[in-house]
Amino acid sequence: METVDQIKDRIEAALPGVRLAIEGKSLVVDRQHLLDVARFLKTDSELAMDYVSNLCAMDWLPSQIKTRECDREVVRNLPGHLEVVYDFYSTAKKHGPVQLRCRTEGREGTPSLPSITPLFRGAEFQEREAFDLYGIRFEGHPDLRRILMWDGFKDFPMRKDYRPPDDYEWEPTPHDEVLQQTKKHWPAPPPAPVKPA
Amino acid sequence: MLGNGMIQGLLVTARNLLRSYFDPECLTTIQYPEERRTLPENSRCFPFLVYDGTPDNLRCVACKICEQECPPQCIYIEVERDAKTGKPVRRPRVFDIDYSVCMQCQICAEVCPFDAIKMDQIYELSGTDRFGGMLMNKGALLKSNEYYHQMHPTEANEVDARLSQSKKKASPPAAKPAAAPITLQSAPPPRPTPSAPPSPSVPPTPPVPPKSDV
Amino acid sequence: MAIDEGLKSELRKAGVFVTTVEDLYNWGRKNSIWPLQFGLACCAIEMIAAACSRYDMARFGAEVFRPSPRQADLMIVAGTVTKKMAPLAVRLYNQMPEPKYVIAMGACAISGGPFKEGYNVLKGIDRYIPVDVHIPGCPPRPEALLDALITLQKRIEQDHLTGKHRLRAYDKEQKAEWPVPEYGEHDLEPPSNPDVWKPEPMKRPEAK
Amino acid sequence: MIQPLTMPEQGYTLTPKEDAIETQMLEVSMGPHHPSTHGVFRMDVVLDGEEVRRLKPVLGYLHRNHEQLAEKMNWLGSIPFTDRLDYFCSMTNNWAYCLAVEQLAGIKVPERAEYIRVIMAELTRLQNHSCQAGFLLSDTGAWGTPLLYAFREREKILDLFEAASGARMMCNYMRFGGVRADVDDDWLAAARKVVENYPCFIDELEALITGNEILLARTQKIGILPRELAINASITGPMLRASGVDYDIRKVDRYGIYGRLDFRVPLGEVGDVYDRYYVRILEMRESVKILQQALRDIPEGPSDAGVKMRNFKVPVGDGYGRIEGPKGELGFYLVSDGSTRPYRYHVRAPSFINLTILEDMCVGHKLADAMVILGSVDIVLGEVDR
Repeated sequence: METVDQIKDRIEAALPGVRLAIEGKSLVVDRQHLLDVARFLKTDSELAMDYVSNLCAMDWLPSQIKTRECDREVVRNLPGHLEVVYDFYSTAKKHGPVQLRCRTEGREGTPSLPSITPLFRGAEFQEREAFDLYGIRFEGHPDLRRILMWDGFKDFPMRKDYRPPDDYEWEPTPHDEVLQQTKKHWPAPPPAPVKPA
Repeated sequence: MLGNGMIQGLLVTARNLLRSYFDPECLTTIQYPEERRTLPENSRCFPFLVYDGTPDNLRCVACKICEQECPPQCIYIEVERDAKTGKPVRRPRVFDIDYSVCMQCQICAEVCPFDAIKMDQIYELSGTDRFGGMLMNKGALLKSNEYYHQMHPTEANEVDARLSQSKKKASPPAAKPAAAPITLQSAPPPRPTPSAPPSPSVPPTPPVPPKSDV
Repeated sequence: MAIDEGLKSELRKAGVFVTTVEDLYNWGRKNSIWPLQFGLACCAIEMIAAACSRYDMARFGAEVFRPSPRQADLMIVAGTVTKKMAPLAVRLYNQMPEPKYVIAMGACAISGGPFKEGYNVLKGIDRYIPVDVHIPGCPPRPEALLDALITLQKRIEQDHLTGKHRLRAYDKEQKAEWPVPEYGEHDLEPPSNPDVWKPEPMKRPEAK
Repeated sequence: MIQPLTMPEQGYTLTPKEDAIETQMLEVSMGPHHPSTHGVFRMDVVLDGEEVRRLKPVLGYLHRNHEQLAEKMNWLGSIPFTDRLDYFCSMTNNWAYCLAVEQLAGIKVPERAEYIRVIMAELTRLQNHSCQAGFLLSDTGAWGTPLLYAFREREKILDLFEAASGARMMCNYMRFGGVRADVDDDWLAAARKVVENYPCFIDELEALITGNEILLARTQKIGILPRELAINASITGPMLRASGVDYDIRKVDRYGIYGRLDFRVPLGEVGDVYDRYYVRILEMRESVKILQQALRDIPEGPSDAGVKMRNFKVPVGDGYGRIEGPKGELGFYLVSDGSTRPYRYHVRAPSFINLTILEDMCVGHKLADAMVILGSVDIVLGEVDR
């Protein structure tokens, strides 16, 4: 199979206006061109990436990167964002993977990304899972609902700043965070929960 | 012919039925409470603490490695402090394992550098007490090295050899003799039936009051 | 009403069997416990293994796994009860006819087990329904399930039809329905049923 | 004339059939407590008479936040949790995770460990496929016999697992760079005996069910999955191969020592339930072949690479490792920030993604067939919901 650089060059030649960046082994594509690039990977006779194996969402909190430039320490603030990683393989040519990354703008609310489900049915449930757990809205998804949690659930539990509800009344062997949570219930017995009307 | 396949299938079941009268291999059922399968030596259930000789002489030094590594975080350790000086002593004051959370993964036994925590083979632990009965304290967890030898003879002999070697290195004259592996090597005792030792329906004994002269 | 145990065994030696209605009733119930076919997770596979040929739960009269809660006496909560599943588990329990029993099989059913620190795992089914027998283990061996079944049979032997400690089924003052929790915005509402879930305050030996 | 009924909150529209008889659509919620949904799976089925018109899987009743727990835990601590993903196949789950970590950390696995891993993985495949045949048959109505036979054989394999790893189901056996405990010669002899006898059991199972006319009527031409759709919907494992796609990761990636072993990849022609069942039977025969080779050639040597498990750290980076599990492609996507715990830990679960096209396969069939089709997908809810 071609190297990442060759694939990048060919995509940029075939799709004018598309700019890709290489990070490690993966190609970073912007939101507007994700579908075009995915379609190219699928239809290109050389690559024939007909099978999206893995779709994984990630949460990056705002962070700082310290680098040294010209003997000065430069601190850059990276805004927080959500990221989706796609692993494409080819069942026809039996090669792969080509890894694509696509990032949302910010991580407040439910930021959006284009859905690749119209091209690859295999992404349907995986995108629903990413929506459910990370709150990424996939534009163009035929049936974007929560898949693992119930419909009335409000949080996005896999995000790094999620805090689970406090039900640590009986924790005989607590540690760290759980210990702090549990201590709130000790030694007094837990308050009686309010019954719904 | 229609029905041929079904007749074939019925022949298979008939053969199995008939064979069960002649072939003991076809009698797969274990008559459980009366008859028990001997567990393989490696088999594991729940962790316990090993002591050499007397229960005061336990191997655990309260280093808390197992507590950190335990994946479901079901171990809780507090270090013993000297009554006079208040300095930490190398033994646990509290050692609790919540059996209602333990996932029997053996990682605590694997990471313990002192061979102090090992896996038991008792599985008949069902009880009606949710809060007290499933929380094992130090007294309930302590079991002798001989018991460990009965359960995992090969592994226990390796452990004893390793421990006596490291003790020799540390302090050759003062080293205490290891628990008693030598006699067991010559004639291994019969495998224990995994029902005898204390069950949690009996209220766990209070932790042994540690001596301050360690 | 009760017969002296010594007299009973003397009579038995003489070839006379004496029993009470209560004993006969309990004897019948304990030897035909029909479990609900209610598998949740990993432990359910061990439950199936216990029902299959090597361990053969039929020897205890408990092989008739009923798919319908209306025909079941025993609910073996075999596996992790998630918050999404908990209301349904309570509803199934409510649908079972009295007298009914619950075995919490495995660490997850007792306390949430290894998964308890998660956002979607209920920390023990006993937050909503009363549990009779707990089996620790992850998963418990099939023998451990049989052992729990024997424990439950012993427990059933002790049941009373009359008196202060009579069965729930014969006690009109006891309620028959357990409140079913509802899906909330962040958690189940209510997070536990205080009639059933009564955790004791933790006590540790004090340092000298 | 009946108007189509739109149900926006459920996300579909009910359009009744243009028929002479006015029929009414019936929406049935099957599960999560249903004897043939293989766990706590639920499907909302819209029925026209007995015919399935829509089918929406509802998942999450066993969502145990495995991924979040693994991100709070150190690298070693996740291995026992992977056991509980697909609780039939703990060995292959261990392997997939260890493989992903080894790729990321650049650990070389010694020869003997690779052989042991292959032996364990193929034994897992044997017991998974035989149990799957049993469950499929109990879905078609043959409660008992095939399942009892399958579980009888499974116990023999579980005895092997218990002797090697200490536990029947949740083995927690593989480690980064090898396996936790070496197997001895007695164990290998016992494994050889089980493997020798296994073809007899497969023959027995086939005699019991493969030719059975009722089974043929219930499975042939039912739930056909076309080749193109199977690829497009990322179906993997025996299901994909039953649709005639020659894609087996053991052959494609040649991970472990699979490149050296001689085995064939069975393929289906039609892609119906029967093909899926029969591909699994043939795969068991190939697994026996692999096992015979591995048990014959297993070399002496160390069984692990001596990686220190405590405070194990992985260099910064990310990687995707995958193996051919009994249910399909099991992959782990891991992101490391150089610390003792993964920053992101994602499981690509085969049963979860194989469920995507359940509706496509079931629409137009009878409700009873839908259960059989679900059985042929071979899902395990621990892996679907994670």
